[in-house]
Amino acid sequence: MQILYLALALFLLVNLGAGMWRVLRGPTAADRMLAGQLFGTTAVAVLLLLAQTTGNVALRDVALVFALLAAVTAVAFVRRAWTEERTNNES
Amino acid sequence: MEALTLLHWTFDILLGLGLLWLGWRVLTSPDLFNAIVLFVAFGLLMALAWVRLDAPDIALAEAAIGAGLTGALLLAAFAKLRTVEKNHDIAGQLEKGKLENRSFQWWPATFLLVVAAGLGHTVLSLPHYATGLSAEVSANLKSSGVSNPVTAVLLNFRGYDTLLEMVVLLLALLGVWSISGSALPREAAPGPILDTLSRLLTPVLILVAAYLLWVGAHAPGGAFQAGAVLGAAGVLLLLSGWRLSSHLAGLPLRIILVAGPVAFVAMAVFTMLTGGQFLEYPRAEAGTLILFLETAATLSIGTTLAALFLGERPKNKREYP
Amino acid sequence: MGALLSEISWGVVLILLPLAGGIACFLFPRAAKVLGLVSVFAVLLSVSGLGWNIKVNGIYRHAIGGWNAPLGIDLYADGLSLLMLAATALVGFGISVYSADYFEREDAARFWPIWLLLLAALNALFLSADVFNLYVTLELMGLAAVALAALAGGRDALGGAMRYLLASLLGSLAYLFGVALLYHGFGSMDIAMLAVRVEASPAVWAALGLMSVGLLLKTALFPLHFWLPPAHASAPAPVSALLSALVVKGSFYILLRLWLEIFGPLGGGVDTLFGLLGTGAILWGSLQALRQTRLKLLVAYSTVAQIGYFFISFPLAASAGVTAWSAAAYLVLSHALAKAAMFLATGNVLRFGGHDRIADLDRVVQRLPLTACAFALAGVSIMGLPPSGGFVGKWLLLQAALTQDRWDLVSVIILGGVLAAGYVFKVIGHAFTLADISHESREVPAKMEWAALLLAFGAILLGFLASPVLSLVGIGVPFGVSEVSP
Amino acid sequence: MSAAFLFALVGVGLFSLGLYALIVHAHLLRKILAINVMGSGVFLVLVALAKRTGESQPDAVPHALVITGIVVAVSATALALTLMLKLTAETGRAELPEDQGK
Repeated sequence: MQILYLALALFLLVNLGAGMWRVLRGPTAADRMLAGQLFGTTAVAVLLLLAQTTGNVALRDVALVFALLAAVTAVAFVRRAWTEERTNNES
Repeated sequence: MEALTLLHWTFDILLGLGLLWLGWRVLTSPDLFNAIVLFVAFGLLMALAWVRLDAPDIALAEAAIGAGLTGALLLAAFAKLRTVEKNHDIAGQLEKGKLENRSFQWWPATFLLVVAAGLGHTVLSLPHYATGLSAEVSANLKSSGVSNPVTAVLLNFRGYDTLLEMVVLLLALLGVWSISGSALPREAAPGPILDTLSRLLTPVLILVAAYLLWVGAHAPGGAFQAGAVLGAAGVLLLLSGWRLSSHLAGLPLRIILVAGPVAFVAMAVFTMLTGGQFLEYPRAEAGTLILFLETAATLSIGTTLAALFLGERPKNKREYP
Repeated sequence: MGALLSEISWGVVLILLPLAGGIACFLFPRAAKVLGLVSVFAVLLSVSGLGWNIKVNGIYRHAIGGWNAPLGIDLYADGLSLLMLAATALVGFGISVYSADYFEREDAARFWPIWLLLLAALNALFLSADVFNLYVTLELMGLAAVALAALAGGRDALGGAMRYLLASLLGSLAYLFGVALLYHGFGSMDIAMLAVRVEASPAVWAALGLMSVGLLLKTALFPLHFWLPPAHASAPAPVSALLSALVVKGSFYILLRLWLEIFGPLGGGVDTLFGLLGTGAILWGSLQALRQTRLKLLVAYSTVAQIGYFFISFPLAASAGVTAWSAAAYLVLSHALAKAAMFLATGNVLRFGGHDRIADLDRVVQRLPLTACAFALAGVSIMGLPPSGGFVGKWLLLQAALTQDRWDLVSVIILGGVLAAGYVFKVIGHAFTLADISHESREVPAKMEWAALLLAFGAILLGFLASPVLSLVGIGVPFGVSEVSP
Repeated sequence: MSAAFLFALVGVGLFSLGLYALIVHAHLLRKILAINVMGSGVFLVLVALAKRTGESQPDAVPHALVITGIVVAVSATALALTLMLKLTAETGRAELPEDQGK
């Protein structure tokens, strides 16, 4: 079972590379930010799997904080950087 | 068992390479906004690395501060930078950020390769087994008042560092307020989605902060992590256009901002008046006293981080500035 | 009375008092000036308390939290720490009196809390015996100094502060890397324990390199001084005085302490390098000072040059340890007093005439006699003329160099003095003459003139106090040998 | 070689990368990012090497130090960003002004 969880975690880690590609490609800031969010979600999954393999339940708390803070960064993006970009493009 | 070890190694190596690669991309990405998003992702990978190094306490702090709040700070600064540049009618700055990266500079690169090689050699020359202070920590853990060793170090064995560290936060805020002056006008009201989100998420964040504060005594968590999550709640509120009402923005706000250091100073005076050393808690009440200190610290840290995010000193008409 | 004095743990008071004062200033901005002055004065008294403590009981050690090192953090003070604390309190008090009139309502509310927290950071730094705790105090000191340097606002001050912040953060990180290597190599962060445990190994050498570079950057030793002139020259006068007189000494003190306890005994040619850089600093800084057309920049470059003298002690300490280190301590102390006086005098000139162009100084001697006198007296100490603190320091340095036949260093020390005379007289000369442009004069409060003058007097007075001061520094044998010969 | 040394080496790499970027780039936001990456590198070295206890439980002291360090880093970053913004508003450039008097 442990092997399976760890292998899954590894698979998701590799997946992060795919997300990275989108962050780098863009083309718009929103694409990059969304890819960044995907990154966060995947990391949450990796954490939960690691919590399972190591038996360290505290990692679930880490995953929880991850998920919550990702939402806050997303809001920061929408309220700060993105609105700016929109007005930039319109002008 | 063999396969498991292999998997562990593959995971660690991939993670390590990922960190280096992301670090490199953060610093060389042609687009500044891109660099910031990559930095947030870098923070997430760092948090995974802390988990792999059996440091869940740091992973919590990193997830909340390193990836979360620093990311929000950078995004806000980026947005303001653009406004500033637009006002100055110089569009070139962000473009300039793109150009400079094309030039790879040989001298610094060679110099730093030498530095890296030297430091790498040094690290590898360290003994392969070293217990550090882990024996001392576990021997004294019982009398520290908490059972999470990291909290024991932060709040008891090296509580003095923690006191000074809260002063660092306060000083950063004093500097920010002193440099940036008073607050901007109220932000535009959020749309219905953000409004609902912040209504839902803020209580959850506060609840999680309280949980982390309480759990820190015996499991990963504690004042800093709780404070950071509380700060995130504040950031969310600020982003949804909420501002502290002006009669609270003066002395009441300042009292909360200094609650942590003041609690420590009060504790120091108390412990010394009762015949102990500086910050030597009576053994029997150590757990309670630590929780008290941590609560004050959490409030201060959370408020200070949110205030740092806002950047400007909240307006208060009755007082200057 | 004596019993009470030695009962109280003055080291802890020295940290908590300015901390509480700073917080109080932050909470009650209208009362900031009064609260600040009272706190600084109380710190001055507490230093005497600690001095009494140390004189009676010897070395001061306080195990914070009742845990002893290596698990906990110890406070530690010997004669050297006491000297630094006393210099900080004395100079800090003078600058505070000056600042009380210098900063008006709003600026006062910004200045006082940051300055008191800086004072707490400096005291904590001089009392620390733990390398990581020193890192935290370094960061505290750096952030406070940057915030103060930015107070004036405007392009120059903000640019200077930004450069200062980046240099400061880089320095702290390099230092922290060194701490990591020391801890993981030798399992402790307590300086005394590390001193016992270290042995020549890659970890020690790398730590020496990283910590030295980090601290030299913060101390602004040539050629890592690039951030100092813009930051020190564009800050408000009392802040420039604080930065040049005290903050730079904080990181130098750490370097000196680490060298004396941990790295020095290992030897290894680094002291020669420090000596070379010190020579470079004296020559380069003095020549730059001579070239400046603005008074504040001249004084700032003079700091770059004077820092060089501190580092001349390192190569001389190998065989004339006590004399060389006493010289360094004396130079640090007298530079703190003299340079604070100089910057404050410059501030008076600036306020009086609205500019600090040296060529256009219009009969300052007649119109601001106290300020001109302060500048001249401080100049005497900077040049190293008798009878002044600077003279004693340089004389000790010369003695150490002569006993080892280091004629190269002898000539550098003398040449530096001549160059210093050059830039000091350049200013004094212009202060006597009638300038082409006569300037609008604005009144300078008497307290601001007297504060500068008294600090300058202090620098001169040090010339007469050589033996008591040196015997004080010898308490706890910080330099490794018990007897100190003036 | 163990995970401790692996991550410690990654930390050395990040420290050096950050230092390179700090020297080479002129844009202040990049310099601030570089300082943060350097900091992460140092923290990684501190914590990775704490794993060498030979037991399942690593040395807790460096963990506490790094938590302190992370808070110091975010404070410094906030101050640096504010300074950068103010400086840019003043000069129109998010770069350090040319040296004066040098």
